[in-house]
Amino acid sequence: MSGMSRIVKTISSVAFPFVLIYGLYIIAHGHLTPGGGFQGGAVAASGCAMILVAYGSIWTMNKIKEKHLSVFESLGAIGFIGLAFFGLIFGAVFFNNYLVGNNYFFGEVARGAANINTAGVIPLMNFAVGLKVIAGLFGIVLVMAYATSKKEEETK
Amino acid sequence: MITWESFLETFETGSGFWNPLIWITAIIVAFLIIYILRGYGKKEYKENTEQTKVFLSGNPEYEKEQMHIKGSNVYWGFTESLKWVYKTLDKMHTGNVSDYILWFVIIMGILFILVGVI
Amino acid sequence: MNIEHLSQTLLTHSPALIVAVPLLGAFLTPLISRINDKLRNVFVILTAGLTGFLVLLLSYDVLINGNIHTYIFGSQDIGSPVVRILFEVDGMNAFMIIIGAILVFVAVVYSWAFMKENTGLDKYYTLILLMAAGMFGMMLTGDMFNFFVFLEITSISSCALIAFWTNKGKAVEAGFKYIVISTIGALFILLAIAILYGQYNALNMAVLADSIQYTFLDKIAFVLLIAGLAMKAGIVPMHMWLPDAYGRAPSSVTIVLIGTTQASLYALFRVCFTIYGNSLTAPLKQIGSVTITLNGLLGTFIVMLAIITIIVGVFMALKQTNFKRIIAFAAIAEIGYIFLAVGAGLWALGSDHGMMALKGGVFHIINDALDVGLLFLVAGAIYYATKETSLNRMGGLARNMKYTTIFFLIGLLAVSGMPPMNGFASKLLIYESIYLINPILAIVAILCSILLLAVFVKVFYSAFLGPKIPRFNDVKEVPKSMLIAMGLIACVIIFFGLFPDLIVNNIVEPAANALANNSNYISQIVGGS
Amino acid sequence: MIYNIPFIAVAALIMIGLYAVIFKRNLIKMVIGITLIESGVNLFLITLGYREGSTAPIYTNSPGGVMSLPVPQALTLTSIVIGVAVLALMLSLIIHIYRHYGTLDVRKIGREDEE
Repeated sequence: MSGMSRIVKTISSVAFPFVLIYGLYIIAHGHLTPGGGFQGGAVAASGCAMILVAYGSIWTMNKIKEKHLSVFESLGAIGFIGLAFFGLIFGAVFFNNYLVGNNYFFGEVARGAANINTAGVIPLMNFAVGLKVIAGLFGIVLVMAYATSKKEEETK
Repeated sequence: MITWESFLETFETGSGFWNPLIWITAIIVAFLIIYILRGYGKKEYKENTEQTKVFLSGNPEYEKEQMHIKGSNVYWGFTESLKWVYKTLDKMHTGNVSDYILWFVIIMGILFILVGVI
Repeated sequence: MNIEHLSQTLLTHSPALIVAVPLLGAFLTPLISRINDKLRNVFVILTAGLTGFLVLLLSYDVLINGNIHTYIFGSQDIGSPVVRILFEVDGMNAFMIIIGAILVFVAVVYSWAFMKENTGLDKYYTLILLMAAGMFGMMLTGDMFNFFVFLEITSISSCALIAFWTNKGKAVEAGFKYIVISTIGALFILLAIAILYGQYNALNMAVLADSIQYTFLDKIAFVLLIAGLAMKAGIVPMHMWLPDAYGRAPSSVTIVLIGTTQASLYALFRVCFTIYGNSLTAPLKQIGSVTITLNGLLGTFIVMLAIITIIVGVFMALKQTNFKRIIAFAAIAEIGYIFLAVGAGLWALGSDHGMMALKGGVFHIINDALDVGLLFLVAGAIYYATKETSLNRMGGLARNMKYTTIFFLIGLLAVSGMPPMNGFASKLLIYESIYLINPILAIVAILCSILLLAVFVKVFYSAFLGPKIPRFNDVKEVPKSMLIAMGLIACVIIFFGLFPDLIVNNIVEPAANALANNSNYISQIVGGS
Repeated sequence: MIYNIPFIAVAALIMIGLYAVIFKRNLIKMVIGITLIESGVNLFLITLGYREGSTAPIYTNSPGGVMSLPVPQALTLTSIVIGVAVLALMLSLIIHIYRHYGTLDVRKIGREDEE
């Protein structure tokens, strides 16, 4: 894939931040509303995939290396399992929600029903999963697009 | 707890028993007897003489690689005489994923009938 | 913190740690491999070693002291374990994780030299640790849906590993077949889990086992579970994926694949004996004066399938010329022996010789894993040294590879059930118990065992014996790490062979008891029985 | 009767999926069949959790009353995540297979002889 017309490129550049913000919103509110790490990550990764389609895989491959994405992916997974291990250290049980009821991370963001600080480690785990899903899904799409485009080049 | 004596116990199987340590002792004794008998062998055998050369009923010796019987030729007679079995088996192993799933569905159907769902 | 306290803490948390340590190691591996390759190898071996240590700690406590461990995630209160995700370890689970630990450790040690010349090794090690974590999860979990998740983790990572040599078309094709098979099997298992959940509003195995009624829907779920898990375990005629997957994967992957196959086998036993354990002996139908019970019906069917499995496995193995495919078909035959014993045990549930058959079957699980694993490692060593997979192009290798030949001989004797190896003890149990049920079946089983010996004698003759072939003049013995890995398994085989009574009394019997009697497993969670 | 329609749809989806896997010779179509089976199973899980006249199981600003079961939804979500991974893996394997054999016919792949 070698990229599309200028109109598509411009429109997707404009839409990309909104898609990304929406995905991050879903990740951050995963414990309050439907959504969570995977869903938000999938939304954000689809935004990245839109850029990939608009600009072509070779251009994108020059900007972001698949190697860096895999590092982010493992960081996300390590974050998730690390939080579970912290549960073992601080709360005496694996996966223990040792942060619940404390104000270490978020404080009182918004009083009322949408208070983000109600779930302890679950938002943190959502962030970790979101990071992993964004990096992983985008990595899959990127590598697949790159592999198929290389095939096209060969046949041409 | 595991004690040292439990290493030596005989393995009871209900109607029989099996003790590998006794078996190994017996095998060692047998090998000793074989070794002693071997000592009575012929004295005139000598290495690197005419005696140790390959003899193929007077035919010339082939190259080393041709002399070795290949893997697919071992048990040729067995596979040849059981050709009818292998024909059905080969027909079964098509190598298509779809057929693997078909077998799965068939077995599921048989189990359904057996358990009494259908 | 003194040693005793530490070991007590480790023991309490070991069910979770056995899964968590390989999982954490898997995701740390790509980061560490950016520093240094050797460091990564050492790290992976240390991870596998630590997991193995935890496994030994846990299974010693479960098997020798007879405790049942439960581990509830995320909460300290045991008050409401029913709604939580939990791990439950009784004799059978503890028995299975020993196999898994041995196989994973050996595979990791073996990979050091075997996979050295490949690229993408950080992904390889990540996937192999993920596969180990999934396998341990399958063996430990006490929750049906959790089991499905671990099953899928295992099958995804193992599929990627089967197709690791992507430059070979057949390897990719085998990986595709494996993922299709395992996904469809897993989806039907999920359907069954959903049916059970809809009926009893529970996903916990012990709660399900306690409340199962054997209604019409339960029968459907039962069939779906049995068929899906049997396909994953490789029963004829659903075995065809197995030679492809075993034969095309790198040897170090194959040995872990054996473990995952046996994890599915374990799940099959768990479903049969524990979840549906209460309805096994209930009368189904009355024809004349004969009462048909589920265990009799199912036992007969399983024995029939097992005999077909043994025969097909052995006959196909006799015909193959690819080294690893021969061993794969022999592995199918070995799984047939396990099923034969378990079918006999099911058929004669509760009686003495039924118990003996179960013991033989359970003992044969670990023997099969070790014997077939050793043979696969030898096949990998030969591939490493000569780059040949076909028996037609081998010969006279015993002159160059002395230790490998010895290890192959040990594996050959063990897999065909010759004394004094471990295969003999378990097959003796199986033959005797089967003989009490039907003498003809025992004769067929013994004949097939002899044929299995013939198969491996053929391999031994055409690969290791014969005149020295000039092409292999500069073939050398394989590197040390591979020899150590093979030696490790060979030592375990000989140990098991020399002290069968010790193994059966201390390891196998608790596992067989856990299978035959599910009340302890249930009462640990539900409370009172 | 109207409440049985989802279950009929589940059975139909699984049957169509199995048909596609067993009788279609194109690898891509087989993958489509597998995804059909998967959606059938997911639909079954979702249908199990539904209660008549219920609301979504969200406590924030909930109107009260009957809620549908949250557990089957969580299970479905997990199953979807796994499905995505499996789908990606299968498609990438198909790319590799197409590179090696130049065809997607299931009868023609992996047939080369090897000594």
